[in-house]
Amino acid sequence: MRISEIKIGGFGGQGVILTGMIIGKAAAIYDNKYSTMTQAFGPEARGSSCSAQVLISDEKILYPYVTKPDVLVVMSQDAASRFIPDMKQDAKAVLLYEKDLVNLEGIPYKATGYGIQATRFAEELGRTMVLNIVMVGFFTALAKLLSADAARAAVKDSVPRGTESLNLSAFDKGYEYGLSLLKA
Amino acid sequence: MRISEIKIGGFGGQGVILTGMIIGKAAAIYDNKYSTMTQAFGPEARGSSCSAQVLISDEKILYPYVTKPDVLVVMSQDAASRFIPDMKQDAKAVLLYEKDLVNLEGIPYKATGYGIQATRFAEELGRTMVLNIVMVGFFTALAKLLSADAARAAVKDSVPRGTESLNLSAFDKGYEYGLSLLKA
Amino acid sequence: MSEALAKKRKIQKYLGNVEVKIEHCKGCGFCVEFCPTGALELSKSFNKKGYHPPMLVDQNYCNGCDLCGLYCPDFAIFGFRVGPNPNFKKDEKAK
Amino acid sequence: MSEALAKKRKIQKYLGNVEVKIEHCKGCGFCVEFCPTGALELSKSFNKKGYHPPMLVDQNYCNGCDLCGLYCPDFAIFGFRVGPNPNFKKDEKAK
Amino acid sequence: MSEQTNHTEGEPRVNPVLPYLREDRMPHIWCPGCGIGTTVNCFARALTESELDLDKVSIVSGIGCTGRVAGYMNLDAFHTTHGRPVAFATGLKLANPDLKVVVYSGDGDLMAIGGNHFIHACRRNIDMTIVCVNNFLYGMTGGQASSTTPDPATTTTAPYGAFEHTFNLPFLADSCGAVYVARWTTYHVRQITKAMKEALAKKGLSFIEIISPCPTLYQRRNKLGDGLQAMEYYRDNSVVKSGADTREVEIKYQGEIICGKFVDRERATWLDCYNTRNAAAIGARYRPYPWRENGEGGVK
Amino acid sequence: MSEQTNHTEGEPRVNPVLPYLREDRMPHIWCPGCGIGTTVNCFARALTESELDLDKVSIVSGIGCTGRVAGYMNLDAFHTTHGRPVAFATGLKLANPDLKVVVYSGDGDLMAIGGNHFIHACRRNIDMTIVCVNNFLYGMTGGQASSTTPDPATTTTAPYGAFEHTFNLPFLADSCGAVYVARWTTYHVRQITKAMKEALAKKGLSFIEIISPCPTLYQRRNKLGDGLQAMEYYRDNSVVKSGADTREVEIKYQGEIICGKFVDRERATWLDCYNTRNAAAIGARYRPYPWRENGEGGVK
Amino acid sequence: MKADPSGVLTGRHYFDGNHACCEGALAAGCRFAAGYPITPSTEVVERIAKRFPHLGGVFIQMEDEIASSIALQGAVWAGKKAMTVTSGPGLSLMMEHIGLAAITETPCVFVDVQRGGPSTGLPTLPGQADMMQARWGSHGDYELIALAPSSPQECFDYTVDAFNLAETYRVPVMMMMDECVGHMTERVDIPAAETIEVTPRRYTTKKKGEFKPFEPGENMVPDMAKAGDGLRFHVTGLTHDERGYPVINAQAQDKLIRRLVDKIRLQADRIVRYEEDAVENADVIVVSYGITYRVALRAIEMARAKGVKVGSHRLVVCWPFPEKRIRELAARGKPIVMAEMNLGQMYWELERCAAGKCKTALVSHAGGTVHNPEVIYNAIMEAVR
Amino acid sequence: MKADPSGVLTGRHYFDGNHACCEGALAAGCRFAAGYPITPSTEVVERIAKRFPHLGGVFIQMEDEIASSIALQGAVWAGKKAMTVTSGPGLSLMMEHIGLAAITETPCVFVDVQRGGPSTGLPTLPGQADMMQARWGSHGDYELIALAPSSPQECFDYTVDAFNLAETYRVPVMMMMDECVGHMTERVDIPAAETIEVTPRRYTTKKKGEFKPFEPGENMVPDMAKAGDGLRFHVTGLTHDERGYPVINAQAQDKLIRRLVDKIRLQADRIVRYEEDAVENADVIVVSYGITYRVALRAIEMARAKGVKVGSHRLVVCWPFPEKRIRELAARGKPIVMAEMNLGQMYWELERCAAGKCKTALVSHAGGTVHNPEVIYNAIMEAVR
Ligand SMILES: Cc1ncc(C[n+]2csc(CCOP(=O)(O)OP(=O)(O)O)c2C)c(N)n1
Ligand SMILES: Cc1ncc(C[n+]2csc(CCOP(=O)(O)OP(=O)(O)O)c2C)c(N)n1
Ligand code: SF4
Ligand code: SF4
Ligand code: SF4
Ligand code: SF4
Ligand code: SF4
Ligand code: SF4
Ligand SMILES: [Mg+2]
Ligand SMILES: [Mg+2]
Repeated sequence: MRISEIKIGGFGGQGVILTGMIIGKAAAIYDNKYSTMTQAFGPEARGSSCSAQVLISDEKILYPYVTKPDVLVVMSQDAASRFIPDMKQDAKAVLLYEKDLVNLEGIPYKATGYGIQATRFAEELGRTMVLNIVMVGFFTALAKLLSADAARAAVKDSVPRGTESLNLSAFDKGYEYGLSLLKA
Repeated sequence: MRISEIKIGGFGGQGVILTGMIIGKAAAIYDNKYSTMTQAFGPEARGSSCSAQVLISDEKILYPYVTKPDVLVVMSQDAASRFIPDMKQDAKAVLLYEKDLVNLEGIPYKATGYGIQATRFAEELGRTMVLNIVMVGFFTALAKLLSADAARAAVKDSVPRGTESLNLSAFDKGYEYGLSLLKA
Repeated sequence: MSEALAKKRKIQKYLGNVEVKIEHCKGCGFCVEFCPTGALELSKSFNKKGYHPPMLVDQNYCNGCDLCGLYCPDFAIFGFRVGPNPNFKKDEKAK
Repeated sequence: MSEALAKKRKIQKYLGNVEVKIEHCKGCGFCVEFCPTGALELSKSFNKKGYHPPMLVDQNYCNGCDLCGLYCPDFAIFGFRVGPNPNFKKDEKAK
Repeated sequence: MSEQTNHTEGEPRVNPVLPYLREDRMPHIWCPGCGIGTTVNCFARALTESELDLDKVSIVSGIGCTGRVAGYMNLDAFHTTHGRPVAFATGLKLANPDLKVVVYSGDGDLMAIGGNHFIHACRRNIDMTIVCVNNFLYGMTGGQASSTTPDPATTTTAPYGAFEHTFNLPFLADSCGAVYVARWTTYHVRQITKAMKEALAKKGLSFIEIISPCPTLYQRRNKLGDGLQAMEYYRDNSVVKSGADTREVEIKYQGEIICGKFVDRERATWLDCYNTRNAAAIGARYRPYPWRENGEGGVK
Repeated sequence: MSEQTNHTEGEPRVNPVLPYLREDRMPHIWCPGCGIGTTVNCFARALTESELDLDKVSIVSGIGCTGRVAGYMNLDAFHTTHGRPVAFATGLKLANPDLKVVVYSGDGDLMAIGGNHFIHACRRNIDMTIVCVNNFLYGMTGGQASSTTPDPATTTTAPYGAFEHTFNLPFLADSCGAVYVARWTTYHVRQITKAMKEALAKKGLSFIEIISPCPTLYQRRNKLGDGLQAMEYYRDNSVVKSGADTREVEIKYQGEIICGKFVDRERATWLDCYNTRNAAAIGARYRPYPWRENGEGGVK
Repeated sequence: MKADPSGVLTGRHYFDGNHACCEGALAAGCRFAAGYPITPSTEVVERIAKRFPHLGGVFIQMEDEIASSIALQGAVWAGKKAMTVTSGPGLSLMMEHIGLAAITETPCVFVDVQRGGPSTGLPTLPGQADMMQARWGSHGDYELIALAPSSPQECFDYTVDAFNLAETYRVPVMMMMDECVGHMTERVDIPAAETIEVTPRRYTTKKKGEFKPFEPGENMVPDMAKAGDGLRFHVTGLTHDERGYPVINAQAQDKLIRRLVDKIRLQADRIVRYEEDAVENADVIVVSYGITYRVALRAIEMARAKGVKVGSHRLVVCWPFPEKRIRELAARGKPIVMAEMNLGQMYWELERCAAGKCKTALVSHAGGTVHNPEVIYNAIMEAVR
Repeated sequence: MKADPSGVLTGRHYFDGNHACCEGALAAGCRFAAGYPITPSTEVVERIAKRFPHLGGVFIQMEDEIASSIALQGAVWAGKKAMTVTSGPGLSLMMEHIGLAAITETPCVFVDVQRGGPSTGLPTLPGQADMMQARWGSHGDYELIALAPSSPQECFDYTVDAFNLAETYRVPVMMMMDECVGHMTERVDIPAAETIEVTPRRYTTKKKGEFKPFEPGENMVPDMAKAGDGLRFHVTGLTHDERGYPVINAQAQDKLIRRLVDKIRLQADRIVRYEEDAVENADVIVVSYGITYRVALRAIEMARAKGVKVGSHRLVVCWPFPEKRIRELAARGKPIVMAEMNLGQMYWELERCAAGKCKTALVSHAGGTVHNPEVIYNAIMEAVR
């Protein structure tokens, strides 16, 4: 039983939990796999950093926590410095980061890293809020754990009604940018 | 270790518990013996019959409940019919009863019985309420478990301030009547 | 008390009566005191619990209004109407 | 907002100043909005948490009343009086 | 004397209160001259006059002498925990709005431990009738002070006299939103009956305070005589002021007792509000609660 | 930017609120634009102006965002259980009447779960100051309806809009006997400060309601903007009516907010009553509580 | 009886445990809920508040947990299936009414999403330290049933079970969730309504006069009645006879309270539920429940990888405790290790039932996060050393 | 420290247990009480209400038990020794605040005069079925101390002990009385004040800044502070560090909660108290407590009269349970019989500690009256058969 471990970190307001939720749902509902999403509250309920952990597997998942992420998504400097050291020390591991908010200098890691200006992309779409959906697209392209269809379907039924097409564009932005990096 | 078992029965308002209290206190405080008083509530808190159980002994009392009374004081018909059958079946046992309120006909017992018109005595003293103190005097004379001084002292410090002399007269009434029966 | 009661007493147009569940009575006197026609009195005798239950002084005074019943906290009495009071007119004339 | 703020601005008789604990500021804008003399503005730059802390537009406008301090829910700013404002009279005359 | 006496003519009759009682539980536990039983007569009569389907009337009590009322009534009856009858009744009523729900509660039960449920039920205007028998103390537990014991009456926990300011219950009920508020004493049997009838007919939270003697603990301890003397006191010292400003009906120790219907107003009930709001937000799809399949039909 | 900036001349200064805070616990947990912190400034200033011995001032909170105030104040501070600060404060005050006791409580803490303690403390007129930060919902737990959420604001437990009638807190406090009752909004920083100062000086139970933004949960969910917009709303829609009849100061959703000092009266405190009554009953032997050995001396 | 389709959200969902619990309740027929918000449980009633208006249900946010825990019972006696939801501090406040539900045999469900305690403790973080409270927290003797799910799917399934058990035995049933399970999101498959077994309330068929509301029937359990049906019954928290009338003496107490206790104790075999894996040849057995079960599985995996024969016994129903089964397992003489997120609660029961027949060890944890599986692994290895 | 003579009613009295308990509290220095009336405990506070005005104490009848159980703690932090008094239903309502006292280490005394439960149960009749509740009734992990007197004299003595233990260990201490003991009148000898040992509160000598209100000192227990002394301390029911500041994580939880639990568990040898008679050569030992102890003595007498060697182990301190001693007694291999007025509560602890080393038997009783000694006698005879 191979379990893929994913961790997503950022600060409150970036939609970290929703990112985890969509990834998990895409796997569990639309790709017919098993997946578990857990969230970590900061020491206090409000205003601090937060993270989501997603496991994806072809079999039922027992132990539901991430030990060493295979894929790490970081959207804040704080998350980068706290979580990168715990990553799988392996080039097959994937590190996805918000290029404008995270500076990887001085943080050692073995994973393959890909950066994206997700916030800027989101701003271009007219809604900073969708930065996390850009990230989901980026993740789908690079982590190779979800089918694009599943991810799109999960985005569609997880966002507020009326914002579907905006969010799908955000997804596509991230997805295509991700594919373009692969090709490069 | 010889324990004397005393039970007092009547209905609410007759001062049954106070009777037990004074007897117990006389023994425990003024005669320097050991004594235990327990009370039985009726099935409901108000308006029903009640009883007090007193144990007197020269040694510390462990089991604090009456099994077979050596002395039974009954002030109501209900108490008489309920408690007399449980008395020690022995002529040395003493049965004291309120003559006007209790009719012993048809109730078998082996104890030596003494009746007193305690309520009438009390009325004569001007306060029906002191019928229980008349009973304490009667008890002191006939049960031979308390010294008269101890009983008097216990009466004195158990009744409301200002009513001491009335109550002591009531005590004496019952005590003397009891002695007179003995002499007879 | 009885004086005040006596004052209320008048022969009633309708004849009433009361039923008393003697053993349930606790002798509180509500019925006696608040009978509008003073028709009741606490009896001298005791019930088994030692209370004095009420009794009708004279049926002529009771009009069966059941106010006694409405007052009785022990559900031990109630009044009811029997019919017109044959004695009523006589009394009026006498007056 | 800024227009309304600009209107309030006048050179003050006393010179005040503010201290801002930039990392505690959450950019709520209370201080800016409720400074009676419109002396504050949210700065363009961010603090580490991504909020825009306030800054004095011009010390001449601040009289050190500390209303900003009384409003600031994050205890991140306070105002104080420095002394008489040498620019004050000039301004009056100019008026 | 036989069990039923003085019955000289006519058919055997029954005490009109009897059908409302659980006869197999009589005699009750209340003391001689206790006023609670009197209020039960009035309640029975109000039920008769209201012509309610008694199968649909539930009575809920907490713990206390007054709390025993539920257990004696021949209705669906709930003798719950001390202080909580109003909260229980809230669940009962909302789960089946077809029930007529009456709470019978003592001053301690309702306003000491149960005060929060009372004020919130008034605020929400839950459709129920609350009868509070106020005997100025805790009867069942032997005469402790309550939040209505007037200074300087003594109680077992106020041996030197009660000294706390007291609640003016009609004012509190009014302040919190009850739609019907009245006060009477056990002397006022006809008025209580009428008030109960009105309360039962009223939609929303109706509140009736009944001042009642506790001869065993309150009157005796304070040398105020017995139950009868209390009743005479009520008769002689009650002032009927219907419509009085509830601010002005406070009770002082052995002072005058202002009685009457103080409040009678309209205000949407909790359930009205629930349906109105949901209908507004959800629209036509919303089926008002409780949904009746065919107009007058039963609760679905 | 350095930590302390814009400090161009003069000595290093401290924020006047700082001595009242536990600096080692800063920054606090409140959200951007939350009004609670603003009230703390006012409280600190009121303490300064009251010239109280701060060593004798205790602050008590329950659980909630507002409940965190106790923990940030550099006073003897008690962060108790949800709904119970008033009951805790009652014990604290009566056990040492030399303490000045302040309760800081949210609308849920004080009036939902804590409602009974509140009304009884008002009735008893326990000598304490209660500050209620009313943000119209439960902040700490994520924005559920409270007994002050106005219809039709939505909350997480009133997803189709709140619909219950709400409490009018000043009226309730008034009805139950508080001797000082005021309401202000967080916009009214000077008035809050003055009210707090008056409340601290008042003997008996003083109550101040402060309407405060919860941008994260109330304003945002109801599309009312952020904290600043709430403050502007307060500024533009508050009507100061000191002395207003508390019956008439109810708050409606986005309606006008009547502010002011509504009640300021004299009434014996619980402890006054306790001493008066005991002295009357026990006589000269009674030593008033707390007994001071030599006039101004400490509590024995 | 099958579930009412209107309340069943048939399909595949990605839900956290709290949402799943809500859906379980709806599927089970719950149509009344009273609650008071408390982290980490509030999402359950928040979802209920959204769903009920469409289903003819009523949710009321009461003034506190005490009110919730009895409003609930009022609703049951009016004929609804009902529940309340809380966490430790709220559960403490509900204790008096758990006793009321026990003595009045009111079928109802209490959901406790456990967080770190005591007192306000760790409001946002997990614990499993309300286990003994669930069983013993109210005064007097009584018995009830408690279930501990370990996944959102089980939050759904067991909530249905909880309602069914409540009806079968007329006891309060406790859903002992925890913050982890409540806030963990997984696939939840909600089956078709016609495949969900729902236990209907067993109403009496007797008439007023014949009907005794506390006369034991099937399973030692009396038939129910509801207000408004003309039965004019009486329910009291006092000790009572079969008519539901107060009887204040030791005989009535013995008769009533022994039955209340025995209806669970004597029928424990039918109520007890556990899941076992490879206990037959195990050299050590790990006992666990709730989220800790899933953590223990990781430790078991680790130990098995080292060649240790590890069995697992997982409590599904925690109360009544599987006494008989634990005695059997202990009789094998091989050590039993228990992991729970508290400083020893169910463990005392384990130790009692092991009765010295085997070594037992507790892997305790004060709460705030799940165990590190290594710690359980170490205890396993220590036990077989 | 010796008792303040003003509160000590030195002399020989004829008191019931409730009155004796009041006098014990006064002798121990209790000067604040908050209560709410409930049978059969009310006489304790009624007497307090009479006595306090003469002693500079304050009694307040609060609006309910919840308020009482926390007003009490306010008074403690203001510097008073304080208690509250209740019975089962009230105790259930106090559960949240027992947890608060535990986590804030507030020394205080809760008196529970046990009656028949659950729920309203048997208000005027005895029970011993709150024993497990006393230990486990609040959510989360904590430990406390519980004492069970069997006579009015012990009601006096143990109440003094309860206050002293509360100060020594800074835990809530439970006086587990019962209706029998509370309403039984016997001779109570109140000694001279100067012979009554009273544990003063151990206030810190540190200054503001140095002082950490939850830094463990002697006996793993922090020094106390009181409001008004300028220490400006912070007390919270959240998990906290030594400064009393909230810290919401598993490490802080582990540190704090383990200490709270360990300060009792690790020092149990010093706290545990029991009375034994003739256990050395006994063929059977009877374990009991409270009023049941005195009933058991009668049964023991009866059995001894038949030549059976019966020993007695009587719990004085019920919590912590005398685990070590029971293990020793069980190791003798001779049967242990336990009598208690409930359907099995302390017995589970006995069974656990016996660990299969000896036969154990429970003589249960649902409450409402004491056991018939014959029944215990029969169990004794059965055990040695
Ligand atoms: C939780 C709880 N606390 C206390 C009690 C004890 N208790 C029973 S009745 C009662 C008060 C009764 O007073 P009130 O409500 O005024 O009714 P009354 O007896 O005067 O009619 C109390 C305190 C209880 N049963 N439960
Ligand atoms: C007994 C109990 N019930 C519920 C909670 C959960 N809880 C914590 S704070 C809170 C409400 C806070 O609302 P409010 O008092 O208005 O304060 P705010 O956060 O809005 O300032 C609740 C319900 C709790 N801690 N304890
Ligand atoms: S029925 Fe009326 S008139 Fe007759 S006795 Fe009763 S109250 Fe009096
Ligand atoms: S009112 Fe009832 S209880 Fe009172 S005296 Fe009349 S019949 Fe008897
Ligand atoms: S001190 Fe006064 S004038 Fe200066 S910035 Fe602050 S509010 Fe404005
Ligand atoms: S009021 Fe305070 S937090 Fe808000 S912007 Fe100004 S300095 Fe920042
Ligand atoms: S104690 Fe008082 S209230 Fe209770 S039954 Fe007796 S008289 Fe009535
Ligand atoms: S949730 Fe609301 S009340 Fe709480 S800190 Fe944030 S803004 Fe303030
Ligand atoms: Mg009362
Ligand atoms: Mg709030």
